[in-house]
Amino acid sequence: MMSKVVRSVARLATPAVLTFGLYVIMHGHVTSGGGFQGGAVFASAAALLLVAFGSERVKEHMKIPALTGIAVSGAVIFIGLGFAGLATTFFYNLFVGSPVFGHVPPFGPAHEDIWTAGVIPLMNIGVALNVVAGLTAIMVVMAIASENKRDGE
Amino acid sequence: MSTIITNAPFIAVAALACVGIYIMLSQRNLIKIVMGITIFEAAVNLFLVSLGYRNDGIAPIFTNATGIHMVLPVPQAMTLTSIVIGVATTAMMLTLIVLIYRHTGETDAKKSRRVKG
Amino acid sequence: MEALITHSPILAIAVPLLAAFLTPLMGRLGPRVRDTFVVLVLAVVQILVIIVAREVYANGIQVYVLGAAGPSLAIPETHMVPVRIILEVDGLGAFLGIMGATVALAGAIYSISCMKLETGQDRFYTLMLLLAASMIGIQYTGDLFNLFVFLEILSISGAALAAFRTRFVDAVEGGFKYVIVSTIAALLVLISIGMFYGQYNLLNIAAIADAMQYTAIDKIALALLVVALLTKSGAVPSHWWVPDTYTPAAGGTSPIIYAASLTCLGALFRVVFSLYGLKLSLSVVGWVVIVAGLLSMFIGVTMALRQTDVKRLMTYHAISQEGYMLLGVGVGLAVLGNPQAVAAYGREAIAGGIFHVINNAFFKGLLLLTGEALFFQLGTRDLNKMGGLGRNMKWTCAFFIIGALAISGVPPFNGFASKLMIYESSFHLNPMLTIIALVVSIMTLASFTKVFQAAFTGPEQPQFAAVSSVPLSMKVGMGILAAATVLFSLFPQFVVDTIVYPATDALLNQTGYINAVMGGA
Amino acid sequence: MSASPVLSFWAPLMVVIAFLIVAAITYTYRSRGRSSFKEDTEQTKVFLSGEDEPEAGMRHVRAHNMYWGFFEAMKRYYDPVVRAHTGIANDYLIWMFGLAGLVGVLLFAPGLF
Amino acid sequence: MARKVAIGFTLVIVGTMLFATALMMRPFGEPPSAMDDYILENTQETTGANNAVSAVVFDWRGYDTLGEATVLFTAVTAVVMLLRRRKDEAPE
Repeated sequence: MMSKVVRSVARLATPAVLTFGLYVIMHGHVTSGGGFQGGAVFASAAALLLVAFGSERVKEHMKIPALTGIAVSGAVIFIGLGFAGLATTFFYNLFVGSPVFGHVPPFGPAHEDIWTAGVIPLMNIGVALNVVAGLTAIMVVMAIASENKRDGE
Repeated sequence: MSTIITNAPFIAVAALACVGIYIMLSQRNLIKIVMGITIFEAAVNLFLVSLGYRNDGIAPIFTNATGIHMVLPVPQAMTLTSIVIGVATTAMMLTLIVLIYRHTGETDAKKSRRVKG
Repeated sequence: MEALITHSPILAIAVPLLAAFLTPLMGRLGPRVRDTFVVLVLAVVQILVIIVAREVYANGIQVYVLGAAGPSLAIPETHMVPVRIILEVDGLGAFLGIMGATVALAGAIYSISCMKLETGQDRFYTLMLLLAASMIGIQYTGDLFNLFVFLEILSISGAALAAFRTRFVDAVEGGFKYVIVSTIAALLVLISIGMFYGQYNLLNIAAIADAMQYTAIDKIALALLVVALLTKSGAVPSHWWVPDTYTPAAGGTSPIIYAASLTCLGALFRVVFSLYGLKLSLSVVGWVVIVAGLLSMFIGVTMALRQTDVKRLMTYHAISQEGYMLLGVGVGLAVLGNPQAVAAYGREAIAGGIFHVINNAFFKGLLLLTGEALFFQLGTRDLNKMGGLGRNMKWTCAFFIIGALAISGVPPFNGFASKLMIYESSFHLNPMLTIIALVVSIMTLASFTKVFQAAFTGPEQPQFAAVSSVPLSMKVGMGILAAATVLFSLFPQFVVDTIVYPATDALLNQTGYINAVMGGA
Repeated sequence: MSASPVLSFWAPLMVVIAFLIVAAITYTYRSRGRSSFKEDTEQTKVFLSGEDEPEAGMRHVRAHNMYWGFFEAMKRYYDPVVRAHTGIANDYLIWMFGLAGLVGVLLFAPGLF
Repeated sequence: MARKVAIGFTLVIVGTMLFATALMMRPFGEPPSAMDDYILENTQETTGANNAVSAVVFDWRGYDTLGEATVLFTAVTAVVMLLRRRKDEAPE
């Protein structure tokens, strides 16, 4: 548990960090970014909370089984989209030209259009879930582990 | 001489790799070994991403792009993969160091050793 | 059915991956559901691997292009290089896929009873499935960067499985050494991938092999690749992590981790034969591999003789047997440039080495499982404390005898068949090689006599009077590997003709490997 | 596919059959042994010059006693090899990079000299 | 002492190899680009994505990314498994 200043800043900063992370995830196929980068930004909010409030309080809200469930669902979404293309080949981009994210821009510089890229935005979401939950789980588990050691001595 | 100037990024990569190798060969502290590995990994990532640079190229994103002379996208994707893998292995190594420390109370490679021969 | 055969290479990798993601959820339904699920998935993988192998042996190299409009569109129409990731299964890949799937199935069945009392089993089985998937992934891939990615999955899951029983300090230490060594090995592979990419702008193995100039940078990349993969496969002089890691590996995982290191040996063969092929400085690389093989054989077996930890002794034999494979393939590699020598003995040497890989995965895996069974029942691996266990652990004793006779090359077991091929062919290159190999074989028998004498014979020890036979699933797990060993022993001719020589010819036929992707250009 | 030259004469089934025949002969020979032999009597006791038989735990040749002479004779080989197995993580990496350097030098050696 | 000599030799040889590679590589900024030009030209038509890097990550080489996500998943599973609370440990 850090001082009150740190806690207040963390309270203020967390929503901004989460919003930015969400933006990076959702615009991964249009501007620079993507599921991994956005997921890392998202998970950094968890790191901020861990530092500011200590693992005692954070681990009550971030339970490992729940995080595992989120990571599993993200990975399953990702590999499921791979399996969905199996009618042609594994990982075939089957949504190009379809109503869902199906716009196909012509070659050359383009305007910002979020309804493009087929399965890529969906895969971004799956990967982001995997990364967010995974990195948060690693941080929480390691925080708990180091805290136990301190008690033991 | 001109190669040294034109290939300066690659030379930097080699120097960084040598630093990483030296640290992991000479330091006995387990955490420092992991640091050496991380530096070596950083050198490899730098190497990969510098392979894709084209003179005066822009980022390979067509949205609001100013031209179509772009740097190569595949090295960037490979570097992304390699960074995430680096995070995973580092987490794994640090976890095992935590466990070694719990058992032996040591983070020295020689003093925490329990099996040999 | 047609679609199943077409997609079987990717399904053999993707199905265990999906199952691994689902295993933590299955664990919430209860241990019984989860165990059944894992064994069923591995059985499905076994079937898929056999489908792939049948197709490869019937119709030649299978190519599967991921994400393309059709599974065989290796090269885009307007372009002369492959862009997407390509799975390329040749004889060797199919062969080692069968090996990995069989050992993983046996290890998983064995673990059901062996791990019953441990915590964290959900994640244990997840990692086991990931390890199995990564083994098959490494063998089937035709893309260098993809090989690196799967090598990392293999390293992390292998290290975690080795360190699973965190209450023992040697387990944690073994896991740490494994993850350090394999991370560095993977980074060396990644550097050489960068070197290829910087020169040819390619990542596909067949395409790089086609464009290969064997420049100075290619030589450096070769050195890094050979060392990284030799280390991962546990050959002297960077074998140090092998005993530390395999010895504490929990339950049925030690044979799987061993099969994983044999998979890395397969990747080494892929790099040397399919990527470089005849452009290599053959005599140098051939003799490097031969010398590494001889050192592995000799140092491995002499270090094994003096061990008193039963599993550690067996892991040193893993190094020693690795030497036989390297010797066989090295002899073939050294004469690869000379077609007469290849026809006279080189092909047979490589076939002997490859046959020894699969034989060894089975009988060495069996021995590691019997060592684990002793540990499971007695709570110790120290041979000095054992004695008279043949009375109480009859099944384990029988399986141990099968494995020990097979590994020592006693006729009529399969170890003899593959060693005979290696002796016969290495004799043509240099008789000294054969003599050393024979001496090592004798010392192997001597050290297993030591284990047999110390653990199973002698009067019954009072402290182990209550020891009973192992549970059923452990017997089944060992039985699968023992049955495979006995089958391979009784019909070596059939095995060699159906799966070993196709794998050898796939290695020797670099042009075929390239043309399968590049379309005979 | 040409036939494999070595294994064409290697028939494990023959070895198994030969083993079974020898086992049958041995068994019949054994069953013709002395029928007056009785288990669990004085006859089965080991005669150790009149000494008492040691305890079960002491009667067994332990693993560390085996091949003692071999290790003594090979001491000059074993000492450095065992000492090289230090078990320290750094040393593993030194060997690995050293091997990389060695293989690299060997690959360039034909051109260097 | 022998250790320091070994480290020195190793560093010199491996360092020479790395620096030699750095000097022998193609000049920085002029890479060969057969594969990447194809990707840049066809990304928008084939995958519909304007971000070529995202297209490479999720479409052209999507299978690698599956492996990458799997590596992360493996590491998470491994870390949580290794730092689990053991049965014999006293509860808090």
